[in-house]
Amino acid sequence: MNHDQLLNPKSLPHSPEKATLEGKNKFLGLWFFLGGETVLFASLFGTFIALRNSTAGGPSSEELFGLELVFIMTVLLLTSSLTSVYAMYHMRNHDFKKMQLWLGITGLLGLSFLGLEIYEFTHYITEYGFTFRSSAFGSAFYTLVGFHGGHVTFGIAWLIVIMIRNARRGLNLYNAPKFNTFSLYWHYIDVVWVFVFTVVYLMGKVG
Amino acid sequence: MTENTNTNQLTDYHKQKNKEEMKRNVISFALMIVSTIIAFAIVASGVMDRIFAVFLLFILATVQVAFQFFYFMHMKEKGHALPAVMIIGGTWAAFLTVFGLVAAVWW
Amino acid sequence: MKGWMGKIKALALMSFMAVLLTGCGKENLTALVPKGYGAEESMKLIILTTVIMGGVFLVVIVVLAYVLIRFRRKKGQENYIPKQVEGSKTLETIWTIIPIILVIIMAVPTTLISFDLADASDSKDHINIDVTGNQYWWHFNYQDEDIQTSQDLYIPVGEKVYLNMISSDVIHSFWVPSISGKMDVNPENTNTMYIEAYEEGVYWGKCAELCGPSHSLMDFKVIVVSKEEYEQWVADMKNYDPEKDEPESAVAKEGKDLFEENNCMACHAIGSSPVEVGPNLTNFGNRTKIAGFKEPTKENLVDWLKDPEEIKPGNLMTGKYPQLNDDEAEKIAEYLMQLKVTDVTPESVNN
Amino acid sequence: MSIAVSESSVKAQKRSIGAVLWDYLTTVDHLKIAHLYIFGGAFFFILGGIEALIIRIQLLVPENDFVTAGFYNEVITMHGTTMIFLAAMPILLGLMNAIMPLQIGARDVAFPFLNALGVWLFILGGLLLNLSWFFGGAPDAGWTAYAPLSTTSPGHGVDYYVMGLQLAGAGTLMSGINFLVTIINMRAPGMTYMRMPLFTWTTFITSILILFAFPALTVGLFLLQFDRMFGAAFFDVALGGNTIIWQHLFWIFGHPEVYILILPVFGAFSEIFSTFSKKRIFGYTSMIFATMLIAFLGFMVWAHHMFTVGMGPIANTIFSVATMAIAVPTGIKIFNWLATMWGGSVKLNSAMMWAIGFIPSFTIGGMTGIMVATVAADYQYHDTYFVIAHFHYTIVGGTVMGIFAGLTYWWPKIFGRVLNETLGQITFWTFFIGFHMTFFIQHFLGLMGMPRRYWVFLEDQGLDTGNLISSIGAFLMAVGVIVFIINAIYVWLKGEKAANDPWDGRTLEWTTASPPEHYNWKQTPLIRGLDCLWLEKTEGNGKMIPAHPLKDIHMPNGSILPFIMSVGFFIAGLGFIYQTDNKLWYIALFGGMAISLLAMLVRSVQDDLGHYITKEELKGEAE
Ligand code: HEA
Ligand code: HEA
Ligand code: HEC
Ligand code: CUA
Ligand SMILES: [Cu+2]
Repeated sequence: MNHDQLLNPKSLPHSPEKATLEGKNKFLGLWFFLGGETVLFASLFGTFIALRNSTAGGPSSEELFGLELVFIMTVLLLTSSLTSVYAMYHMRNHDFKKMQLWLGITGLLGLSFLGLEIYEFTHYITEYGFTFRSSAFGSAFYTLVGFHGGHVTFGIAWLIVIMIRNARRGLNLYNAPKFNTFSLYWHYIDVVWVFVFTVVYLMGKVG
Repeated sequence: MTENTNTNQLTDYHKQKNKEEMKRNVISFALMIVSTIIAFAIVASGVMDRIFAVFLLFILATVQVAFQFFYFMHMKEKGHALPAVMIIGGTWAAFLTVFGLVAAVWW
Repeated sequence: MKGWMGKIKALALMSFMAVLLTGCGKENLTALVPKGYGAEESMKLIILTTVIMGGVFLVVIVVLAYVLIRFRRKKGQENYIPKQVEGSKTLETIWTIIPIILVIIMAVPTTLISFDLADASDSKDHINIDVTGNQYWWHFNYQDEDIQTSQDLYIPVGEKVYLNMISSDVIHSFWVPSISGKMDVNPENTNTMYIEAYEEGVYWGKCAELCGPSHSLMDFKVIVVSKEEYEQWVADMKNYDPEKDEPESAVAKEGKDLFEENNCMACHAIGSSPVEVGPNLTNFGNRTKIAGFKEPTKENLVDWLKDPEEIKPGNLMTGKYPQLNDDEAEKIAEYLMQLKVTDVTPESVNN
Repeated sequence: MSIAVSESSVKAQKRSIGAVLWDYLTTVDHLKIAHLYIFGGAFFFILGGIEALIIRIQLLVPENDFVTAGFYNEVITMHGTTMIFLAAMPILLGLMNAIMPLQIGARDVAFPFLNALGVWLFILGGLLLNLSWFFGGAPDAGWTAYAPLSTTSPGHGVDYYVMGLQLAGAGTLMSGINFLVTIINMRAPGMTYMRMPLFTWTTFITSILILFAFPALTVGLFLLQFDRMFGAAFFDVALGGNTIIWQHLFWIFGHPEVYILILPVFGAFSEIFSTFSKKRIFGYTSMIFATMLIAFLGFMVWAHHMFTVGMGPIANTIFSVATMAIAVPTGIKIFNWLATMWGGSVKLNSAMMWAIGFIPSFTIGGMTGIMVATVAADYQYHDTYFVIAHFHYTIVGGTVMGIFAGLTYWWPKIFGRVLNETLGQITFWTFFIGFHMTFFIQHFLGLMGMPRRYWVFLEDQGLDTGNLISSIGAFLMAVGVIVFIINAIYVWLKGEKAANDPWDGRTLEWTTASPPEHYNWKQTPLIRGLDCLWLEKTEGNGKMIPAHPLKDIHMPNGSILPFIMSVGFFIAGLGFIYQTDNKLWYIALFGGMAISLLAMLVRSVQDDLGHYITKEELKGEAE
């Protein structure tokens, strides 16, 4: 195969994301990366659980958290996971326009999630004076949730880059793996969030 | 770029398959939302006692995550043996980590 | 556990030949000559594992030597092609099973001894001492007796003594090799261990966790005295009233005044006052060492008072008090050296 | 500006230094990256060795004042950190980079760009860490950096530790993923898993360890960084923090790390024993199984470093017994090696001498490992010179000897020269004797009451003779190292070009040129069995059969971006360190980040499709 074939949107196989060696490598590499991320987040979760009652006299999780906001955030992020599945569905059908559309929706959902998270943090800081430095619990909370938020931010930036970059090029064998890896990464962020809302917010409310 | 390129073009057969898969994905999404609602409901209503609630929350989380991995991230499909090993390995290491930080601390 | 001990003792002797050649180290410091319960229990495991390791090593080295002699490529064999053996189920099973057995042999006593050493269920019935690790000195608070001391820990021989240990700053580790293994002294939780000394004597203690520049100088002593002497010591320490105690010599009197003027009291207590920013100096005249490791001579003490940094880098006394001149330092030293509350001293050990 | 630099396949002509430098700065070729790893690692090994000599000079006599107490702590911290993260691991990564693709018949690794990024992150991370010497003091809380000593340590030493390791660690993590994907996806036709050479296998398993162990360190370092630089309270007991969390995170990483150090050299020894005994490895399958078991168990034993922390008897004994279990798979390996030599035709050249010296040395180290694993006895051993002796026996007697063995064995493949045999023997004997002199006596020092990390030991405690002997031994080791360096320079200047297969080898790397072209093979070989070259030697015509006719070879383009990205992170690291002093340093922080992100952006926006080496060019390079 030569370069032209690689960049030609017309000659796509049915699973363009895994048709080339590079695509397969990217796919596998990303999964390995996620394996490592699992340990990374586990370390953060472990730290958080160990410190979640170390409030040093400051506000505790029961006092701080409101479930409504977290529920909305959860739904937003879960939905964005589904929309990125839609995007991949259209990629497999070689429908570039629809793929971009769904990716765009995914990005918007991600952004609104992020917006709510920022709102939530400022709320805690201004209303409760609960900061990163207040207590070990504060440090652990902002670090864990912030790491997740950082992953979301990075994901959105990544998404924007590949969407713009490929807007005129269309789908081809060279960039299909990039979309695919993004979508896997995005699902993974959702997976982490499931544990965040369970461990941090719901367990925090239960006590 | 690679020696063994798969030059199959997209066929109706594939389109049909993609569609069915999408349908399954929507169903799993619905189930995920349901389990999220249950989880929040358990906590918001406060009807359950602590230990049991936490236990249930973790089951719900695990189920949800399984949907993500197996459907959204296609882990159920073949060619995913190694990703599965990675995630299981990672989860095992993760479990040990959390366990170490939480349960094996001495107090 | 006595059974297996007896059988392997003979073998153990052999494996300790090497040690004997260089000596076992300084008596009252070395872990190789246990003088207390914890050290003895650890020693049992050390001997057991050393013997097993000796055996394993012998096997490995004999096989290796045989192979090197027998199968070494000699002149004229350059083109010899050996048989390409894939492996051997039997052999591989053998060298899987034997180590498993050896591991089990080691695991059982390890478990028993570990649980035994961690068993603190009878702590109520014994002496309890609160130990605080500080950069770079040790403080001892005798819970029930209302006695405070620093650097020198007095305990009665043959009795279990519980130590409840916490740190006021970074992590330290409490280790008296001849008497017992070590335990970390953490800032956030109290660790409890017990020690029991078999023989009277003065034992070296060391800090075993890196805690800053003077980590290697954070020594202390455990002074094991007879039960009667211990009771005597407790009584003397308890009855001591710093208010009533006036130094005899005039120089020491001046020293006492200087001690007060220079605000030494802000950090150092004399008597059972709870001040513990610096070592409690109640029975300073009986100390085995100054600042944990210097011979208790007057010159050394003067040196310390004039420039502690020179002696213990990074210590927390440096710069916290007015600079003393020779004369002042001499006087304070005179005063401190005569602070003797009791006749039970390190020297009285074994009398 | 041209960012993509195509690697020309023109035969090595005399090139200007600038051109060579540019070549290395932009290279994505696995062999050149291996060179960078090996030279970088060697540089840091000498640095760490000099630090070791300072330690030993200070401990030559009691109450010595060769260095001050504060400086001593900096020296031991940097010695440990440098040796482990910047010397041993990079050299191992270098060997893996050079040899693993050659052993599986790949043209390069899966992600050449990431590979380059990894090596530059290591080099710049290492430099960052060592900059601390010049700017206000090196880290001084031990290589384990236990909180709260590390969080309260004044100055910027520990900050350098955090940022330096963060960079180097990220690089290592990338390499791990890279090797995994390479081995899974890029094996030559016929190279099934059960035909892979053991060095490749251990590379594979080591990479898994890296993948799962390093993130814990990453998190630990972040927490430390947040506490020190941004006022977080993870380890601040007054605000509810808990210092033991650091210990757990560090050792969840730290214990797998020691197997990251040893498993690759286990692989190298397997190749060496087999080659120089002219026999196939005994128990190939059980070797793989044992390696996996070591890796698996390696994740479940970290708390054996924390027996004296006060975890309680239940946790202590569980971790103790789990640790001892590792004796079993390791024993399998030791005896399999012995059995490999048994009945063979054992050639005692310098590469093999290292391997033979390794067996008793590492066995002692492993056995003292089991001794420190018996928890109630560890109350005595812990934090004494007994532990120092234990791990230098495993690390120097295992990893370092393995590195010398591997370097001697693969030197022809990596650098195109065979090392001088006489000098090699001198290195071995001086180093071997010096090593045992230095460290054997330390077992007794520890039990005689000498804790580790002691700036001075006091007079009249019976520790004088032992320390003196130990220090003399260290200098003997230094002689060995210097002779090795002389050897390397000597053969570089004087040596003849090495043959493709100087050792009568058995595995695939010996079928290509020494050193290979950057595309490794003109035609990918077809693998017909384990020890594939040996197979062809005994059952074929002594050459590999090509898997396909001669055709164009696709290779990745070189790029300066990995270097730029690493420099960006380096600058950002300085910004992190100094923003606590002066807010102006935020410029460096964000500026550095911007450089890296921009480079990343350029990378992802660019179409970088690589280049082809055409059939005609390949034919032109007649053998
Ligand atoms: C290459 C590095 C390396 C390797 C391979 C090992 C291997 C092992 N290590 Fe070691 N270790 C370190 C590097 C290494 N270690 C370092 C750096 C530290 C200190 C860190 C610090 O605090 O700064 C340390 C500290 C350390 C401790 C903590 C001590 C303390 O601080 O108190 C312990 C405790 O269990 C331990 C145990 C072991 C064990 C059981 C093995 C086993 O893997 C060994 C297995 C091998 C054998 C047993 C030999 C061969 C087997 C046979 C011949 C079969 C028959 C044998 C028997 C049945 C016994 N190590
Ligand atoms: C890969 C790991 C590794 C390696 C290879 C070594 C190698 C050596 N180590 Fe070290 N060591 C550690 C890892 C390692 N160490 C760690 C992790 C610690 C714990 C740190 C801590 O407590 O935090 C430690 C601690 C440690 C201590 C204890 C310090 C203390 O607790 O107070 C000692 C003391 O003897 C020591 C000695 C040595 C010696 C003599 C060597 C020798 O083998 C070194 C041999 C090499 C040389 C001697 C270099 C020779 C080269 C030259 C002289 C260059 C000249 C030439 C030119 C300029 C061209 N090491
Ligand atoms: C800031 C508090 C502080 C002040 C003020 C202070 N010291 Fe100290 N002192 C310490 C500390 C802390 C140590 C322990 C040092 C070490 O061993 O690391 C110490 C140790 C000593 C020792 C050795 C104790 C021993 O047990 O061996 C003596 C004697 C001493 N101080 C006397 C004095 C005198 C006299 C003064 C006043 C002139 C004084 N100190 C003022 C804190 C203080
Ligand atoms: Cu206290 Cu070391
Ligand atoms: Cu370990």
